[in-house]
Amino acid sequence: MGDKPKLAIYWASSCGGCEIAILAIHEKILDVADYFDFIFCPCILDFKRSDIEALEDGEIAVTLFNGAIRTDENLEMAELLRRKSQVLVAFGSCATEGCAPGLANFNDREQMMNFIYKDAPTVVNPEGIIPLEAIQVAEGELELPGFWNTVKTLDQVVPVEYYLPGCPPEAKWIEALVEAVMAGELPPPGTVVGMDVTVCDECPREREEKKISHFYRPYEIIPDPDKCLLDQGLFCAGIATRAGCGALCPSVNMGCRGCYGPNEGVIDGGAKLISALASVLDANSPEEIDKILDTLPDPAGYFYRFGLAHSMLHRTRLEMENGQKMAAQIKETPRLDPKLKD
Amino acid sequence: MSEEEKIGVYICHCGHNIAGTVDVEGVAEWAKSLPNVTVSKDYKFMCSSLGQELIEEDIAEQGLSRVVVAACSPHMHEPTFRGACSRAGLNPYLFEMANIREHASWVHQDDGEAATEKAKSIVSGAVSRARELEPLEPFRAPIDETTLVVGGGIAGINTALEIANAGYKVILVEREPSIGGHMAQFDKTFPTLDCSACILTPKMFDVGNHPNIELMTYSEVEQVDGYVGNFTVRIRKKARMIDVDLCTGCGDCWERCPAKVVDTVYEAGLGYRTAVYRPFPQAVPKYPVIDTESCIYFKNGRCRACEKFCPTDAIKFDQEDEIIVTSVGNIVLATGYDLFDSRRLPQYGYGRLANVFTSLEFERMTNASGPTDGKVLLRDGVTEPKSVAILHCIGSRDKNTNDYCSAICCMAALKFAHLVKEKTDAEVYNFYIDMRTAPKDYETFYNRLMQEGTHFIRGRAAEVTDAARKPEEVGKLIVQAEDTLIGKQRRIPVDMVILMAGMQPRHDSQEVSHRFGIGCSDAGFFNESHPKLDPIATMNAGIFIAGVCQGPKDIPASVSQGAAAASRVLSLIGKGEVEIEPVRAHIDEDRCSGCRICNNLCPYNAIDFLEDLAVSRVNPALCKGCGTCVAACPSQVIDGQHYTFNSIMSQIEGLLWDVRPNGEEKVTFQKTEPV
Amino acid sequence: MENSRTYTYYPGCSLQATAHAYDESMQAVNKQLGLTFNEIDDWNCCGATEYFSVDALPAYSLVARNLSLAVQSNGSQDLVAPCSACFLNLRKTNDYMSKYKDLNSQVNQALAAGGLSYEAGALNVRHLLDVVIEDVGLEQIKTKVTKPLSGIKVAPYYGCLIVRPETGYNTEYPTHLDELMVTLGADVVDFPMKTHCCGGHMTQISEETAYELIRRLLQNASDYGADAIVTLCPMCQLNLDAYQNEVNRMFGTNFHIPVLFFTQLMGIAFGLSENALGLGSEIIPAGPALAKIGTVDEQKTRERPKRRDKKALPMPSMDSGGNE
Amino acid sequence: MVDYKQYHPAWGDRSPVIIGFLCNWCSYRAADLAGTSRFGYPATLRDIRIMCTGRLDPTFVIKALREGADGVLVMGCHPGQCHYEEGNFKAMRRVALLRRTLSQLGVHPDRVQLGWASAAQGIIFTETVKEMTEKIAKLGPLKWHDNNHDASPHLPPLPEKEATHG
Repeated sequence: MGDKPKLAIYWASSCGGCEIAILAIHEKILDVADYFDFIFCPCILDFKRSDIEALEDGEIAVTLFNGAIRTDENLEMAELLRRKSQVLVAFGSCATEGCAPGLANFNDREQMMNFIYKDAPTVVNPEGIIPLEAIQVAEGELELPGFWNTVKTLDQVVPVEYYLPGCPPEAKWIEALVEAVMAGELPPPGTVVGMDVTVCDECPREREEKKISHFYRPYEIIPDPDKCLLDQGLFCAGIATRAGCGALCPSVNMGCRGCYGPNEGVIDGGAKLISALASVLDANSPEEIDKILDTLPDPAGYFYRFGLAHSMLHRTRLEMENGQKMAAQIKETPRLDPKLKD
Repeated sequence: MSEEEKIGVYICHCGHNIAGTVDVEGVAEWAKSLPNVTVSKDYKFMCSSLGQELIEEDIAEQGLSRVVVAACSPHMHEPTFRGACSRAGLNPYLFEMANIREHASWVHQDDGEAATEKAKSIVSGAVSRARELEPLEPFRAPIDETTLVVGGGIAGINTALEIANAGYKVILVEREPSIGGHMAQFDKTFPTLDCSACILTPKMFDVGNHPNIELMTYSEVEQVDGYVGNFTVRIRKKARMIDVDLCTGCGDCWERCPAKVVDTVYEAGLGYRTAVYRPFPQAVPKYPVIDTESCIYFKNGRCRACEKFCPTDAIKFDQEDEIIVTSVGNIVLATGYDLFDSRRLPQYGYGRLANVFTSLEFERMTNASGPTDGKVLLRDGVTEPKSVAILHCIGSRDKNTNDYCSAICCMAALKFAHLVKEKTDAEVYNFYIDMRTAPKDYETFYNRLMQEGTHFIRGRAAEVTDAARKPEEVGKLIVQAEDTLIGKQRRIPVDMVILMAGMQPRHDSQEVSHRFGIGCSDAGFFNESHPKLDPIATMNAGIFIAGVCQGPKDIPASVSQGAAAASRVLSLIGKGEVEIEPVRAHIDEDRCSGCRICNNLCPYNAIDFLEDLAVSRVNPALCKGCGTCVAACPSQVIDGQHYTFNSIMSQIEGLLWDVRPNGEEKVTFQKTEPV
Repeated sequence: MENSRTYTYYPGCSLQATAHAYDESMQAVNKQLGLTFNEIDDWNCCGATEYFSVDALPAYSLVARNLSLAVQSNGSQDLVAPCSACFLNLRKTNDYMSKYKDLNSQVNQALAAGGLSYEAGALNVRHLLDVVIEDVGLEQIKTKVTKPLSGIKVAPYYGCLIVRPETGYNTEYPTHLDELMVTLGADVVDFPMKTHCCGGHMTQISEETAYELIRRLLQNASDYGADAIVTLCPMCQLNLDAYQNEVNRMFGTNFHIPVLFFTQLMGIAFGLSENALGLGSEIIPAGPALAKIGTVDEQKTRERPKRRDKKALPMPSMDSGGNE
Repeated sequence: MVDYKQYHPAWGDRSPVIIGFLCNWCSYRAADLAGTSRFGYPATLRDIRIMCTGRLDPTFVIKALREGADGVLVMGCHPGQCHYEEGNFKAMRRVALLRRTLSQLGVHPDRVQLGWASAAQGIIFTETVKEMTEKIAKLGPLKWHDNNHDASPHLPPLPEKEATHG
């Protein structure tokens, strides 16, 4: 047992879905167990952090790290596992691009704490208690890991060898990665495990020349099952999303949400969605354009649903703009006032 | 690879133009610190032969792989320095120009420090961009020797004759049944008072009989595809309802035709024509057309008088439009102008007050073959006016209509004043804002008119009214104007008013400019490539403009421009092939996912969707390099040559050299292979 | 009403005094057209025609106060004024405050003293005639006509104020009132002096000047055979009506041309009672002119359609786009 | 040098930085004409020549804002007069959607503006730059990198008074 390469799986700020996705490689898991010494996975194994600290640097062959980085603990674990691992894989959307936790970057810490612990309609908290990083109680001082204002991705805090996107990643790509490691045929560092085309490549729907005159919400129309959803006015991020999932969402009549992130070569997937979708609007005056864009509420939410933390702007602005807290202002007026003309 | 580039930076003083404001030595010294810069110099005049040699020497001796010249606008000297690079063996597309004159020294003359800082940013941006440039080769294509000339007015006629006389084929397309244009409507031309028909008719005849000219009248160009040297045009030949092979132009048909209508085109609304008609006796070609809208047979199925009387059975009521698709190498647009519609200024009474005429109506009136046989008469067709007012600038130099000067009206007004004097005893009053008589011999004509006793009143007329205030005004048209030379309001009662209506772009000039892929000014005149140095070419290579479609001008100017357009065409034909700028889009088909976002965006239909491969492809011959598809491609697999994603991203970084966050990692992408 | 429209309303002082007939007829017509006007609370003088020349800033501020109050009333963004002078002043102030930053800030400073402010361009200032023609529309108006005005010849008189600043109508020779009158069935005569000066307040300063201006207008209307002049401005109506006899005395003329508001003629065409339209309060009685409504113009029927004189040159067509 | 502190104290000694994207045929030539005519304007604009505003990739705008620009000005030919017929309409649509998106991220929409100037309108070009500079000056510096540095893990603890346990 001792001679086998060591494998670690860690979850930072994540939902646990990535661990389940690993099980979806079915019987291949047995080969993995044969080949690797499975030393760390807080979700299923009772190994402690001290066990990892006790290892030599670089003693772990591969660490599959899922989850975003948003607390001091996440960072410590990322740095620790980086030090101890030869290969660190950003596993799943949270670790590669921020994913749902990254949406917290539309707010700041204070707003989030207030909403989650005080203002959410489902919360009863008349004393207004919110968690603190340190508190003195009768038994002594209690500490919680520091909670960040901004969610980061794994590669924004430590160097990463490979990326395996998806929320969660598809089994075939997990297999491909594991097999590559087992076969000792590692791709060059920086590689994203997946395809470099977009979801459209895998999507069987029939596409036509694009022209959008209205965006529909999914509940507003019953889409033709054979035609491109975007052609029918349904938002679909497939045009700017890395293929690899087999066009899962479009095949069940839902527009792609973009969990695989932008494809190879694209720096900011949201910007590309803006460019592509705006280009094909069927409007030639500011008024007509506004009319169509009014049918697409929350554009930033659509375009940066998975990638906000890894996008170029990374988060909403924290600083004051004209003496007002911008984030708060945005919350009240989610859309640009259509009267503001160029 | 960009890490190994050797960049040479040259800062031009441009005499005092740049160096007077920007610290050019300082910028050159500072530029040495930029990454990859191996040479950085300043020089008095980079565009001089010595300046260019400096670059050539450094390329040879220092092995420069990129060159940046910080000087004037690339629209001025980019070709110059590309040439220098080329001579030294460096691909000309590895040259980048930094515009520190028009965009820095000249606009920040009051603040040398700010201008110098800005110049640094511009240079830094250019260096960063240069690092990412890639060598390109221009496309070469052979030139089709046939030329299309659109418009058979004097400009188009002259263009066609110049090219045809040089031995090359011309297709001349004219919308009306005859060539001749506005000039054919005039009687005399200023300032020489030459008979317009006498000088135009021979040229029209030459066009009609030239072995190298294929004349298509009553025809319009419907579609244009392709690029310089290789255009494909689709021409609609409207049905004349006349078999021109049989017709002899004898005139039996129009003499017998019972349908009379007001001729709003050739006679400018002042005379009549029949439903089957030849616009005027000297028309080329001589064949008539049937105007199906006013023809009694086409309206209610009876008549056919023309058919009965035609000696050669040339009338063909069932003739249909003909579509001709042909290829041409160059196109000259000489589509002319529309007259400003004077009814848009109701205060001058045109259409309300019988004896208010437009300038074109008056042209027809004074024409010996016109509706009054050349007599100057009031609308009743009998009375000779005793006094005539000529109002300048109707629909010109007026922000409510057209703010530009129509250039010819002052001279035409002088000509009219002379003709009125010549033909009647009337007093003539010219109401003008400024007299504009610049070209050769025009001022002499103005002086002559002053001696002839024409009254000149400096002031734009406010209104023309029949509301009399005094007994002597009763029954007259009263022109009210402020005489700005004496500072008084004046009311001049006259019998006849002539409105010098301005020149307007053709009503469909926007549409036509789109069809031919050229630009249009705010007003609707076609945009030239350069207002000073290239007023003949357009932004679309191989398409030239001549005559008033480019801007108001008189006959000699139109003739000159037509000849100039012909010489441009001939020099291209003589060269035999064209070089096309390699600024083009290219789709990486291996990575294209076929989402079809780009398909509809190309104004030139250069993007085809290949159904079998489910990918899109750019036809490089049709692509003009605008980059719209490049920016729109959601998966960034379309590359815009010379304006690549990396080159622009890099230029942004360079421009922001002083405000970029320190130590922040550069955002780049590496192409990596999937597992 | 099938198409009820609501507007913010600035009446101006005339409509409560000399032009009460305009007010009454407007109310009556509005009911027919489904127009609801909500008057601004506590409005003040518009500055009339002189104040702007006396002291510009207080004049603009005076008007801007009305604009500010109009915004506060929280109604329609369309502010309607039936009086041309009010319309011009309100519109000009709105327009200039948008165009000229300095004026905007100075006026707002002045307003701030009264705890008010106005965001330039927040309102769209419109004349009653524009609302009637653009919003209700000639087609809709046509359906309301029960008593066409055939037989009466009217000269449409716009005055100088209504077409400024640029309103989209032809400034020099507007025709929208002409079109309205044609819709009502009236015989509209060409009236070349339709935008010339009515004399304004000159009647109080120099009778000689004012009466000459009024005379020209009456002469021109009479030359064109008008039975009545129709107008849309209280000042124009007052000058032409109230001073007509003075003009006759001064120049020895004998004009008897009634001057009516367009709303009065609309009311008549809609079949409303003369009382409801304020008729009878005019100085030159409209009775004889109005009596022509419904009669047939004898001269017109007697005239056979003229054959075209063989020698005469054709007149330009007035259909749009006919010339080229 | 202009003192921009009068518009917003945060400028300190620096001036606003605006990245311009000018189309080759109209607005770049308008800028050239402004130069030839010596029409002065604030030295805040650093421009990039692209063939057509249709080449404007929103990535460039975001990149400029992220890398320290305080605003981005996109200028093309007037609508209907694009050298490539309709590239400027694409820019108009992209900028509209981009502004909406950026405003959700706390970037004031005035920081990204679209303008038109024909090759003959040097004066319109300079007026546009002046107006934009004034707007940006009033908004203050964007300094986007400060925003990202804020993601530093070592934050001060939340204020004690917010709540007490148990």
